[in-house]
Amino acid sequence: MAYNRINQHHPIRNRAGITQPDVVVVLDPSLLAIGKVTSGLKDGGTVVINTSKAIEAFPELSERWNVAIIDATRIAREELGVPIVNTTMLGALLKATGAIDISAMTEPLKGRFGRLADKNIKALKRAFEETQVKELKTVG
Amino acid sequence: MGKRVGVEVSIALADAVKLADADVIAAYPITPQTHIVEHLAELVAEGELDAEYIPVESEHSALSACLGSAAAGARTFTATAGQGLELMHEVLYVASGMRLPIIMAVANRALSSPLSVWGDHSDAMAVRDTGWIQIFTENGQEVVDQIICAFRIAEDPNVLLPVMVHLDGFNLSHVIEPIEMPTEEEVCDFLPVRRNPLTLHPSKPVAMGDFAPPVVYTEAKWAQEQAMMAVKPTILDIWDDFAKKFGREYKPVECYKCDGAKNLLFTMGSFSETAMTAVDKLRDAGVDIGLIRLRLWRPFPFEEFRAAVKNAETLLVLDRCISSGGPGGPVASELKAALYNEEKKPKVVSFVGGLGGRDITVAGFEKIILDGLELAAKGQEREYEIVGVRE
Amino acid sequence: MQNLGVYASRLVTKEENFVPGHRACIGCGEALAVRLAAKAFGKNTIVVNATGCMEIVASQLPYTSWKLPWIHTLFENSAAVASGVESALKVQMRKGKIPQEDIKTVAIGGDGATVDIGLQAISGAFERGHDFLYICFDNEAYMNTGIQRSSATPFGASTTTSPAGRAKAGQMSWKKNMPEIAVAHNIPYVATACPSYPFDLIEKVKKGLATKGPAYIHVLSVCPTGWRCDTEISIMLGRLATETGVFPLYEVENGKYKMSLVPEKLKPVKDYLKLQRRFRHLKPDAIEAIQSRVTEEYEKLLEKAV
Amino acid sequence: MAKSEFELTWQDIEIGAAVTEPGSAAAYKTGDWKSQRPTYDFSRCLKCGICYVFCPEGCVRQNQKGHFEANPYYCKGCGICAYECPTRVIVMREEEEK
Repeated sequence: MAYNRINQHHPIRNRAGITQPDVVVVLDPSLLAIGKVTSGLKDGGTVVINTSKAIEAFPELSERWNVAIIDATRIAREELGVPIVNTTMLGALLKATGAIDISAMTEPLKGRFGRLADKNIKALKRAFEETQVKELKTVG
Repeated sequence: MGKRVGVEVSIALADAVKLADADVIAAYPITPQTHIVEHLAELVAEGELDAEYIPVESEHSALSACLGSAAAGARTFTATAGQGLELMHEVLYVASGMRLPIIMAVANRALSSPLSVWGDHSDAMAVRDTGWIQIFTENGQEVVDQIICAFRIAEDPNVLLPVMVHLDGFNLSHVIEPIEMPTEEEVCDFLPVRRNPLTLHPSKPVAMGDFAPPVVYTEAKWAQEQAMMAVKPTILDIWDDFAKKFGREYKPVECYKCDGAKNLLFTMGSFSETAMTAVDKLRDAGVDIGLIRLRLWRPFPFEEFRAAVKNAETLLVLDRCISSGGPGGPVASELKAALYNEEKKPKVVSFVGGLGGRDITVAGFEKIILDGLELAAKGQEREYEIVGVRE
Repeated sequence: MQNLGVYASRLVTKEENFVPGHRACIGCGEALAVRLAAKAFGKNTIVVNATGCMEIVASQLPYTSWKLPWIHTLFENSAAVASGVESALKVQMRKGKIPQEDIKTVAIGGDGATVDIGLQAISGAFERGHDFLYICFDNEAYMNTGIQRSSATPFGASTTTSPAGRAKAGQMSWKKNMPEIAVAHNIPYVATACPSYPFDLIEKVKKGLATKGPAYIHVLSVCPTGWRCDTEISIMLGRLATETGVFPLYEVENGKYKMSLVPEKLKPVKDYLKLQRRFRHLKPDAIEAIQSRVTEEYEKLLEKAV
Repeated sequence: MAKSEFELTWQDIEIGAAVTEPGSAAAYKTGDWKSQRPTYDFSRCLKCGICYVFCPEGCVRQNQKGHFEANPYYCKGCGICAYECPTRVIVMREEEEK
């Protein structure tokens, strides 16, 4: 489990683990069957899932939260040659939340991956495009 | 001025060691220090840092190799955590006694048994009397800045003592956060080349590490202690110069919303930032509370600490370490000792929490503060309160 | 070898790097061994000394017996400290921080510092391939603290922690074979030496210094105090250790064994034992057991040296 | 060494308690440890220097005539030189009471 906090207005000072997230990103689809991945997820929050299933397969989730799905494993295999989904899921997260402009990712990915950057940037962009989002119907 | 980039604190720390142009790094891998030394090994392997990386067979040998390296005049770095720091224990006293300016990063970790790789301050507190200058950090930027300052402090001709920079394991070491890395030119300008009054070299043979019979041991230790007691002005000067060059200020004791506060919470390390959030919330709710944090743990900044608490009525102290069978938290007992002879002093309430990587959330800090104020009013029944234990 | 040639003094440098005024016991074979080794070191050597007899006798504040750059830190870490010294010299020369010159690093320690508490640090330094020489001055027990047994104490020797009593005849384990442990690290140079053969010792030290990479020399150092023998026979007893096969002199260069001295016929071990009161309690069967072990080990060594 | 360990103040201690005078222990007299002292009959001396080589103290020096002699300031009286001397030049005698 890893935590991430984003804030463009104030320095982030809270270093405690996150118990009530706005967004949950599920990299490993088998976790859905094992634990309650949405535990503590705020009402109206978003859950982003790596899955080969259709978005309709998660009716219980979409009743309470925004749901985004992406077959990140397939994209990672096709673009990177390995089933490592971190960059791909990042693309899905950006699509689902709009937290950061996707164009801002190019430089950091170059810095992180060097000669492998182009492949990762492609995986990120594909994931961004292929992510399906089912937004929570606001009541009324 | 360098760019502000998102980077793991351990990686940034290693990059700071590279900026300082360390000559010798001797280290043994231990969680949660590993990313620091892995990245240093990588920098050396890639030729980006011209240094000798000595992959020793234990922490005891890591610091021993540092003794030899520093004695032979090289700029020397090591990093460790928890059990590793304990295995170095006897070597720590030698480094300070021989006045060898070694820099060590400690990714603070709990001590076995039971085994725990996660963070607390048991390792740091066990080595508090080893004669090292010790600095605590609260975020990644401070880690980078203090590593660079540490080289300059240690090697200053008026100091010549080893320096430990503490960063909380995982809570700090493994967090990716925005950090502004100084440039090579800036660090070069700030950190002069190490000059050594005495080193091991045939051009001027010296004997280092004589034994001292009772008639001279006290003189030798007092000479060392005089050096330690005299370092604070140098540290303040170096931090001032750092602020001038890099725009970030550091003080031995740092205050957050303390002005006019009658009640103060005291923390060290990365928990301080979470505690600030709790202080913000309670202040908004009308609770009289401020936060003070200790950056310079050794030498202990008595004047600054006493000045910071002189108008306070209550001082709530959070320790991340148990002093077994003793007064609960080692920091709290030191603070009490520092205040004992003061005419006007706050009531001290001691808490121990955050052991072995146990989180304390913002709500957890709010509870500590509110419980602490209540205990201060009615009196603490035991030596200290344990935070968040299941009963 | 056995009879020193006449004019022996001309064969060694008069330069003393380990000066008189040290506080070693009367007749100390180890002080002699260090004195001779220090002659071989020359001026361009840094000495790292483990805690022990030779450290204590030569370094009481504010004095030093050493004319060379010298450092003592702890008991078990001299090989690690030497790793740091060697690395610091190398990197500082490479970076132009100190002048480029040939400076040797030597670590020295007693048998306790070498075969017991410091073994791990030595193994690590050998494995990493530092360019240094480690010399063990082996007086076969913790003499500095009052004759307690180490794993280099020979079978049957009575020490204060392996005392000879009604139930036990002194040390009940066989001396750890440290030179073989060094050889097992595949380091380029390993040798045994004894100050009773001073030119051999000096030559081996010089060879060890000249070796690129780790070198190890194990020096038997007679200790009249701990071995309970007369002080004047200190040198003779070292010779006897070799002549009986108890302590054979040999070198292992890049894995190749070479005997430094092969007596025509080994003298009986009891000739060596009877001069030392640490063995005086031994019954004939124990002496016989020691003799057969010595013969067996010596033959194994001769086979390797072929 | 200007001051002995009994006179040193903490200000006299070098950085890290280092000793900056190489070989300063030569000031320390070990000669009064001895209960026997070497005596010489140089008529038999070959000037071979074996006694010089084997002296654990390193206190044997060649005199103006080329004979080797122990310096009584350091000699602890172990008797090694007498035992090893090939021509029995040296005889150990009890140190006389002063």
